[in-house]
Amino acid sequence: VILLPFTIRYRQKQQRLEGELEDANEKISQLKVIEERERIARDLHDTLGQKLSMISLKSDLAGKLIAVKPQSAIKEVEDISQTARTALKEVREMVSNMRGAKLEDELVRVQQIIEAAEMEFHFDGDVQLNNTPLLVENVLSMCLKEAATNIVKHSNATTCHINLHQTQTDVSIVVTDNGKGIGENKGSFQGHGLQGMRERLEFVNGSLDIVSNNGTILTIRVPNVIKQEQREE
Amino acid sequence: VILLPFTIRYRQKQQRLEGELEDANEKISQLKVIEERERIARDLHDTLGQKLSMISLKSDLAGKLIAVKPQSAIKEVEDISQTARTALKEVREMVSNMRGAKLEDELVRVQQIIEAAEMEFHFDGDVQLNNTPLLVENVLSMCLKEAATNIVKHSNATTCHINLHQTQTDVSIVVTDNGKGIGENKGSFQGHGLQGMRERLEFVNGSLDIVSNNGTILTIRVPNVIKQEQREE
Amino acid sequence: MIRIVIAEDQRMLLGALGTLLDLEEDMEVVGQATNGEEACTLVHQYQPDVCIMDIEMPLKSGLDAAEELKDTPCKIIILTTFARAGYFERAQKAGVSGYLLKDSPIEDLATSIKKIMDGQRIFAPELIDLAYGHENPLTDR
Ligand SMILES: Nc1ncnc2c1ncn2[C@@H]1O[C@H](COP(=O)(O)OP(=O)(O)OP(=O)(O)O)[C@@H](O)[C@H]1O
Ligand SMILES: Nc1ncnc2c1ncn2[C@@H]1O[C@H](COP(=O)(O)OP(=O)(O)OP(=O)(O)O)[C@@H](O)[C@H]1O
Ligand SMILES: [Mg+2]
Ligand SMILES: [Mg+2]
Ligand SMILES: [Mg+2]
Repeated sequence: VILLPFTIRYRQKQQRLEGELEDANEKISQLKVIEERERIARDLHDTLGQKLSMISLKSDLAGKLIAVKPQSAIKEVEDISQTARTALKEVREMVSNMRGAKLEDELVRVQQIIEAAEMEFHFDGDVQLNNTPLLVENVLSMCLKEAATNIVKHSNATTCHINLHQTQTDVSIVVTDNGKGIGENKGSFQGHGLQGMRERLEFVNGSLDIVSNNGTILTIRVPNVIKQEQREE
Repeated sequence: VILLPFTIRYRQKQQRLEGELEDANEKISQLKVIEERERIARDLHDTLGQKLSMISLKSDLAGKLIAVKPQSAIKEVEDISQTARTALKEVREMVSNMRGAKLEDELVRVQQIIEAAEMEFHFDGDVQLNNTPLLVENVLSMCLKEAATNIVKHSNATTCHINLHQTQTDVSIVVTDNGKGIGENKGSFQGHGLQGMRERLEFVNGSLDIVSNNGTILTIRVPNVIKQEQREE
Repeated sequence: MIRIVIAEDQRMLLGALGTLLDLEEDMEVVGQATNGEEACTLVHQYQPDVCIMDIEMPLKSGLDAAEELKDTPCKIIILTTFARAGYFERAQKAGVSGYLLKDSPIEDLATSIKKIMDGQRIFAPELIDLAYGHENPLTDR
């Protein structure tokens, strides 16, 4: 008999809790959507707006040059083509799914990409990152995706191995393919992929090593610094 | 002593509940963001993807035609220029739609609506919101628009005053007209305008007060809570 | 000669793509369709080696058309711009030989067409995206 009031009180509290959390839930969702939309709008404006303006100017210019300086016209038209492709690539990256942010999800996608190209995929390690801040995880995901894209596009390999190794202080990912190797031009990259990887890794104090030896071995390494700093405090 | 186990059980259940709801919360938020990206990607695909792909192909084509068929090349380049301009216009529209309604812009529009109905317009306060989250700003803009629309449609007033007052913790907007007043039917709204305002305001913990006294006085109030909560975290 | 049918509802794009592929020495564009239904009709009529298809088109989507043409000897190449959840999976099920970027440089597209004629399958990694609710094969290990 004494028990009853408590039970009821708890039950009521529980229901209130449920209600409150659901409301919060709804609000947060909406806010995130608005924030996301704002962010995309800003990016779109910056990346696309500028490139489209350039294309329209360059096409006017090319039109005038065709009759008088055909060689320069060809150059302008090539720029236009390149700009349009870069713009599309940027937009693609921008809207590419946020699942890409989590390493675990990116690995699933990478497996698909590799297997769709009829290569064998092997993974070794624990996909759950323990100490890694989200920003660093995002960078790792981006690097992994670019590495896999390169293997499919350039390597002619038949297998791709991914090894993820974690210690208290850092995370390393080794991506190995048995393809034709990255060759001498690895220093002077024509594309932006490897360059982009390097830049983003530097930003989180990470590093990228490239070895060409019966295929290509990319070693991506990042420290778990941020967490450590917190611990030292 | 007998009570304890029950209390503990309930507490545990409560904690589990809390945890579960938080997880759900996070998942829903993420899903909504993904949905939003999909939606944006779809818009981009329909408008921009098509145009940018076309630009890249047509510039390839123009490049090949310049030497052999300069007249056709000029035609291609003109198409490119036209397409880039259209795309730029679309980007602008898309970006401005995505940005949501800024209160500042809404006020300009409201002034136009009121003055077009040959009423006097007075504004008092600072249009730059300091602490207000975007979602809340969108709600305020929507309310202001509806209030002004109602004045033009129903009030027969000759003046409209808008007063915006901000404190650290909340924002209030008072919209006053000198018309016939909102009358008894203010409780049982026939339209959806006032009802919609109430609902959206409730959603952001705001309120709507209606006073009929030699015209109508609407007081819209919202707290700046959401931003503050986020900061504390 | 590789004989090609192209299906694309954007006429300017269709025109540019048609002219560009016709300019390739060993390729001939034998038909151009502006919707998926027409694409199927032209493939049955001309029996081309390759049909290059957009996805989003009136009357019948490129993916529906690809499914319908699955058992014909004609190789299907889908051209699209953005990854969209579930599309790649459907394309795979429809047995398409290529799933490529619409904005690939024409040289790349021509190279891919030749490789596909040699029996390869080519998918642009940029376009591969999982369907939502897809099971996570890594956690099963
Ligand atoms: N796994 C690999 N095997 C063989 N060659 C590779 C591999 N990865 C990269 N390369 C070579 O290195 C070059 C540079 O790669 P990078 O990713 O920087 O540019 P890209 O892939 O050509 O263009 P982008 O990434 O900007 O689309 C490639 O063009 C390719 O020649
Ligand atoms: N400023 C005002 N002055 C006088 N009457 C008003 C005023 N604002 C609203 N009303 C009265 O209150 C009613 C309800 O307004 P509400 O905005 O909810 O609906 P509505 O304007 O009629 O329709 P809707 O907004 O859905 O187009 C109006 O029909 C009108 O009679
Ligand atoms: Mg690359
Ligand atoms: Mg109204
Ligand atoms: Mg289409």
